[in-house]
Amino acid sequence: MGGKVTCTLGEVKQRADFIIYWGGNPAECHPRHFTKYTIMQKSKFLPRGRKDRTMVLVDIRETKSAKAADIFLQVRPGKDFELITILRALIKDQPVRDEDIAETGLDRAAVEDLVRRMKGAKFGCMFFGMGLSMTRGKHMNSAALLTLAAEMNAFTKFVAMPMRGHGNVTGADVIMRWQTGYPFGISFNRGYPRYNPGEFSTVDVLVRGDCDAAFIIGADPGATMPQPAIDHLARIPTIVLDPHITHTSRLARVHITTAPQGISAPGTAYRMDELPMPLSPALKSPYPTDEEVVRRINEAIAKKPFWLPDGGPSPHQWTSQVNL
Amino acid sequence: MIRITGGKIYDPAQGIDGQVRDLCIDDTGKIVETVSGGRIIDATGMVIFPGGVDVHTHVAGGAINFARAMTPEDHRRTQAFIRTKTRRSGLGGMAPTTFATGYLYAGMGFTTVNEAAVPVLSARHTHEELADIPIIDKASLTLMANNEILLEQLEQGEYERAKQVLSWYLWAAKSYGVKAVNPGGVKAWKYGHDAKALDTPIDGYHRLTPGQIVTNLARICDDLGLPHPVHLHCNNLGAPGNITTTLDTLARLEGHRAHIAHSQYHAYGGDGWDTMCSETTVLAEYFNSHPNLTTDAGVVLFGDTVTITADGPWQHLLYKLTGRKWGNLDVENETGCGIVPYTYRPSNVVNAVQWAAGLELLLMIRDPWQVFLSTDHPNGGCFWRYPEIIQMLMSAEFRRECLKKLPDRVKSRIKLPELDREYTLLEIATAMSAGPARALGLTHKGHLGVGADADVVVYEEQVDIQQMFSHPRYVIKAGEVVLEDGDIREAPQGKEFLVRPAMDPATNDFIRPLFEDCYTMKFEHYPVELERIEHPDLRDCQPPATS
Amino acid sequence: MPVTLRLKRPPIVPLEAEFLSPDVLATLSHAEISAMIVHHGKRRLPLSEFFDVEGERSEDLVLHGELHKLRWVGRGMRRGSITVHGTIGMHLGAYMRGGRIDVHGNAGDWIGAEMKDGTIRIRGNAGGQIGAAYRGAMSGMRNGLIMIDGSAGLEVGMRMRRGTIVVGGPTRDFTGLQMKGGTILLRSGAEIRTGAWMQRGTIISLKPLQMMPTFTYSTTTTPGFLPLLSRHLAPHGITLPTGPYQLYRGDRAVPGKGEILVLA
Amino acid sequence: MNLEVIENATCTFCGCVCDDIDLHHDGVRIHKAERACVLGTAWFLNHTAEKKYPVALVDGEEVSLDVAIETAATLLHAADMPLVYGMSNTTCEAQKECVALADLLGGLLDSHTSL
Repeated sequence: MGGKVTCTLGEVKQRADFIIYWGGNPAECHPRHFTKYTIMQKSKFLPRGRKDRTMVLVDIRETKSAKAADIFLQVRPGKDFELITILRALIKDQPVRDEDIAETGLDRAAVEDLVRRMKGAKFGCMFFGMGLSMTRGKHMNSAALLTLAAEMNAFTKFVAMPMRGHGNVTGADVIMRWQTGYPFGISFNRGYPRYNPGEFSTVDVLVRGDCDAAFIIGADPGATMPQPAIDHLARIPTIVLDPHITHTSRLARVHITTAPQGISAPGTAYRMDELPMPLSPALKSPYPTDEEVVRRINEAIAKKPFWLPDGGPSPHQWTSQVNL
Repeated sequence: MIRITGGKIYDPAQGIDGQVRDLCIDDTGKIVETVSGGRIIDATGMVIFPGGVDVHTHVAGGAINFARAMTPEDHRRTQAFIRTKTRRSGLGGMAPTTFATGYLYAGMGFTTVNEAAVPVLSARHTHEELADIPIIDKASLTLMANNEILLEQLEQGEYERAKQVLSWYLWAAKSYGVKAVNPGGVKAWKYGHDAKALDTPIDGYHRLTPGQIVTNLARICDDLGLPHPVHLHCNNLGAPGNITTTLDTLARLEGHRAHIAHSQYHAYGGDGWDTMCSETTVLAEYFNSHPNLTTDAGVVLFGDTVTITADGPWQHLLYKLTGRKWGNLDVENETGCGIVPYTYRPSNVVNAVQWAAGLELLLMIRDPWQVFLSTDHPNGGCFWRYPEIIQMLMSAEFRRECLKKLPDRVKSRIKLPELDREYTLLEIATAMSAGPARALGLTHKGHLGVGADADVVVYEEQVDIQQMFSHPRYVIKAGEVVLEDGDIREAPQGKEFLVRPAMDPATNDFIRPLFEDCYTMKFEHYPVELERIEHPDLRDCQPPATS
Repeated sequence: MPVTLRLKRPPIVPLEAEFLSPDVLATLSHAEISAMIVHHGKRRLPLSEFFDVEGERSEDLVLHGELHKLRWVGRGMRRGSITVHGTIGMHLGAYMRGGRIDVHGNAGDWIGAEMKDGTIRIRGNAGGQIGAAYRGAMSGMRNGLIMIDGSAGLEVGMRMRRGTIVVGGPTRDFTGLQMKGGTILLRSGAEIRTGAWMQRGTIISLKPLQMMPTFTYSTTTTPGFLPLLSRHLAPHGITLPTGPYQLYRGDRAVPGKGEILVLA
Repeated sequence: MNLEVIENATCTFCGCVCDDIDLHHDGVRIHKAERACVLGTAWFLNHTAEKKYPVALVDGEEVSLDVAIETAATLLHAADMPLVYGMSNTTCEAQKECVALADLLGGLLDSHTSL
C-alpha cells in the first residue's frame, strides 16, 4: 500500500510504448505534452514514434484529446475509483461480474482488452489529471491509479505521474518536503512542522473559520474556493501578492503588486516531473518580485517580538509522545 | 580566535594519540600555531577529534525528498527541532529535513558529508537542498554507471571520448566525483530487468558488460586525477551469494584506486535466503591485501528505516518481500532510484547476518585508514545512530550483549562472536574523520595540523561511549563554536566542494545532439551554473604525470 | 469530585490541550490545572484564560461548552473518564489506551484515531476518520470500542486492525477503507465505496449498501459470532438483529479476505 | 520594429514548464513567443512591463511599498493562527521565503495541492 512509481518525462519520451491519460485533457490543458514528451516523439527505442506507441484516454466525456487517442474509454462520472479497482482485480485474475463492470460505463471486452494491452506493454505510463484527482474520492482516486501502476510492475514496467497544472505548484511541493518533511497542509503552531490534510488544508481551515489572518501568494482563492471560505477571507485580515488585482485582492486588507514569474521575475520553476528549470525573464517590471517582498516582510516580522515566549525548548529535547 | 587548552588530542594524520596540547584557531577558521587573545576553551580532561567526515550518505536530492514524502508516519514520531529566533524548525527521523540534517550532523560532531548519489538531471535540485543544510560542508557524487551517452562511448571502445563526456557531466552537475551504482543494472531495470553477471552484455548492448564499466570508470577517475576515486556500489547488492560478484568486481579494478560503498551489503554467501551467511572474512582479506582500496561499512542497525538506492531492481524485490510502500523514480538517460521503508529485526536471520557483517568488516579490515563508519544513511540505519556503532566497535563486551538478542541459528552464519578487537579512540578518529577525509581527497579536513579547516569536536570522556559520542561538549566549525552544552548556538552556511576536470572544449558540441535526442529539457538549461552553488570550493584535479 | 471545566471565552482559532486527560489531571492541584499551557494557534496561554476550573486531582474530567475548536482532549489517556456536555473538536481520544469518553453532543474528525484500547461514545454526530490511521501509518485503531449515535464522515475505521466501531446514523464514503481487522457496525448504512481495499475484518450493515464491484456475494447466513458481538454491545444499549445476513467477500482488488454482512 | 530576443525562456503557465520558448520583446511588451502553445502565448503576451496597477493598496487606498510591507508584517505578526497559502504562480525562490514566513509566524502553510 502507498507509495508512487514514477519517472522523469524523458523516460516516457524514450521508452513508453503504452500511455494512458486518465481524467485529463492534455490537448487543451497541456498542449505540448503530446509533442514534447509523450506520443509524438521518436526515440532510439521507439524509432517510428507515434506508430510505436499506443495511447488510451479515459475520461467522462470525449474531449479534444480523444482525437489523439488510439482508444477512448468513456467512464461514467464518479466511477473512476471503481474502474481502477476493477483493473487491480483483473490484472491478478480475480473474478469481476459483467454487470459490475457495466456499472462503470464500459463493457468486459473493453476492460479486458485494456488489461491485455497493459500487460503486453514494454513500458507503460499513466498520467492522471484533475478529472481524477479533483472529483469525488479525490486523493483516493490518485492513490488508486498509483497503486495500479505499482502493481503492474509484477508483469511489466509501469509508472504513473500526475498532470500538475498551475505553473510551479510542483516547486512548492518539493520545497516544502525538503524544508518541513511534508508536501502541503502543514502547521507550525507548535514550533515545528505537523501535517494533516483536512485539518490544516486551506479550504477546510477557511470553511471552519480556523485562521485569523491569511497571506495569499500566487493564487486567487477569491475566484475559486467555495463561498464560505471566501467569506472567511473577507472577515479576517488578508494580504495578497499578485501581478494583478484579483478577486482576492478586492476583499483583502493589503494588496501588493508583484512582477510575474518567468516574464519579469527571475528564478526557478519545477516541471511536473520534479525537474527544476531556470527562468529567463524578458521584461523589466516596475514592480518588485514576490521573493523580494516576502523577504522584506520576513525581515520586518523578525524585528518584532518573537512568538515563542522563551525562545523555545532546547533542540535536543524530544517532544512528548508524537508530533501531531 | 579560539585557544582550546588542556584537551587530549586524537589526530591520526599527525600520529597524535591522546597527547595534551593546546589547539589554536584563527579568525579565518583555520588551525594555526598560536593565537593571542580571543576565547579560551578549557578542555581539561576532554577528548578532541577533528570534525567527523561522512564518506557516504544520502541527505539531499530527488530520492531522499521522495522518501520524506513517503514517510509522514515517521516524521510524527521523531525528534522535532523547534523554531527559535535564529534557527529554522525541522524534523529528524529516517529522512530528516534539510535544516534538521545540519543540526543532527553537527550535533554529533560531524562537519563534512558526502552526498553519494546525484543524477546530473537533478543536480540543480540537489544543490538547492544542500544549500539548505546548515553548518556542515558538503560534497556530492554524480551517478555515471548507467548513463546512456557515456555507456555508448564505452560500447564503441571510445575511451578518450568517454573520459571527456564524463568530465563534461561532472562539471555540468557541479559535482565532486563519480558514483557507480549497479553498473548496467539500473539501465536494464528501465525495462524491468537487472544486470547480475559481470561478463554478460547489458540489455540493449552487444559488447558492453558491467565489468567493463567498472574498469573504465576506475581508470577514468584516476586519469582525470579526481581527488576521490570511483565510488562503487557493486552489482547484486543484498543478494545471497553476492560475494562472488563483489570479488569479481574488485578484480576488474586492475590496480586502480577505488572506494567500495557499503561493502556489508556485498559480502554474503549462501545460495538463497535460507542459507545466506556472512562472507566478510574473504572480503576483509581482499582489502587487507589491496591498499589501493577503501570502503565504508554500510552497517545495519536494528530498527525502522527507509531504504533508498539507485538500485531499482533490488528495491522492487524488497517491496515484494515487505509488502509495504514502494517508491520508484527513473531518471531519463542517467539512472533511477527506488524507495522502500524497512524494519531490520534481530529476530530475522537475514537482518541479523547483515548487522553482524557490517561490524565484522570494521573489525577484520586491519587498517582503519581503509574502512570507515557508515550506515549508508538511511539504508542501513540513520546517520544519527553512529554513536551506537562506535560503542560496538570500542567494546567487545557490549557486542556480546547485543549478540544475545540474535537467534541461535544465526550464530553459525556469522564471524562476529569470534572477534575480540576493540577500537581505540585513535582508531575511531581514523574511521570517522581522518580516513574518510583522506579517501575523499579533502586535504584540509580530518586532521588538526596547522592550516587545516578548524572543524573540531570536543567530547567529555565518559564510560558510556554512546552518550559521549552523541553529545559533544563543543563543536567548532570553521572556527565558529556552533554547538555548546548540547545546544546548537550558530547555524552558519557551509561550503560545497566541487571539481573541474580538464576537458576538451569540443565535448560540448559532441554531446549536444546526443543530449537533444534523449532528454526533454534545453541543453543550455542542463548544466548547473556555478553561481547557483552557495560558497563553492573548487578542488584541483591532479592527473598522473604522462610518462 | 471531578475536574470540571466551563468555557468562559470561546477560542478564536483552534485550541490544543492534550493534557486534558485523566492521567495528567489526577496529579495536579487546582492552581496547577489553571496554569497549564494551552495552545491557541501559536499562542501559549494558561488554561484559565479560556475555562473556569473546578476541582483538582481527579481521574474524572467534565467539560462544558461549545468546544468544537478544542482539540486533542484525552490524547493517549490510559484510565479515568472524560464527559463532554456540548460539542468537542478533532482528535478526541486519539492514541487512547484505556478509560472512557462520553460526549453529549457532536464531535469532530479523527475521534479515537490510532487508539489502542478504551471506550468512546458520541451521542451526536461525528466527523470523518473515526478510529482511523493518521496519514502514512500502516494501522488505525488496534482495539477498543467507539460508538457514534449519530452520523459520521469519510473514511470511518480506515486501516483499523482490531476493535469495534458502531455508527447509528449513516456514514459517508470509504467506510472501512483498507481495513485490516476488527468490526464496523453500520446501523443506517453508508454512502459509497464501503470496505474498499479491505484486507480482513468485518463490516455489518443493517441497511442495504452499494457494494464495490470487487466484492462477491457468497451466501446468506446467520453468522455465529453475532451473539458474541451482541453481548459485547448490550451493556451500551446497542442491539443487533441475529439475521439472516447476506455475506459478501472482498476486496478482490487487494485481494483481501474481508467480509461485509448486509441484513437481508 | 526592432525586437530583442530572449532565447530558451521558460514558460510557467502549466506543469509542462516548456523551456524552449524564444521571446521577442520591445522592453515593454512581448510580441511573439516562439514555440509556445496557445496557452503559453496568451500568458506571455498578456503581461507587460507597464504600470497598470498601484504598487500597493491598504484598505483600498494606494500606499507605498514600505507601508504595505510594514502593514502586512504587523497584521501577520498579531495573528494567533495566520495562514500562508498559494505559491502556484511564483518562483521557487519566493516559495522558500514563504516557508520561512510560515515558520517564523508559527502559522499554517498550504499550497494548491491540497484542494
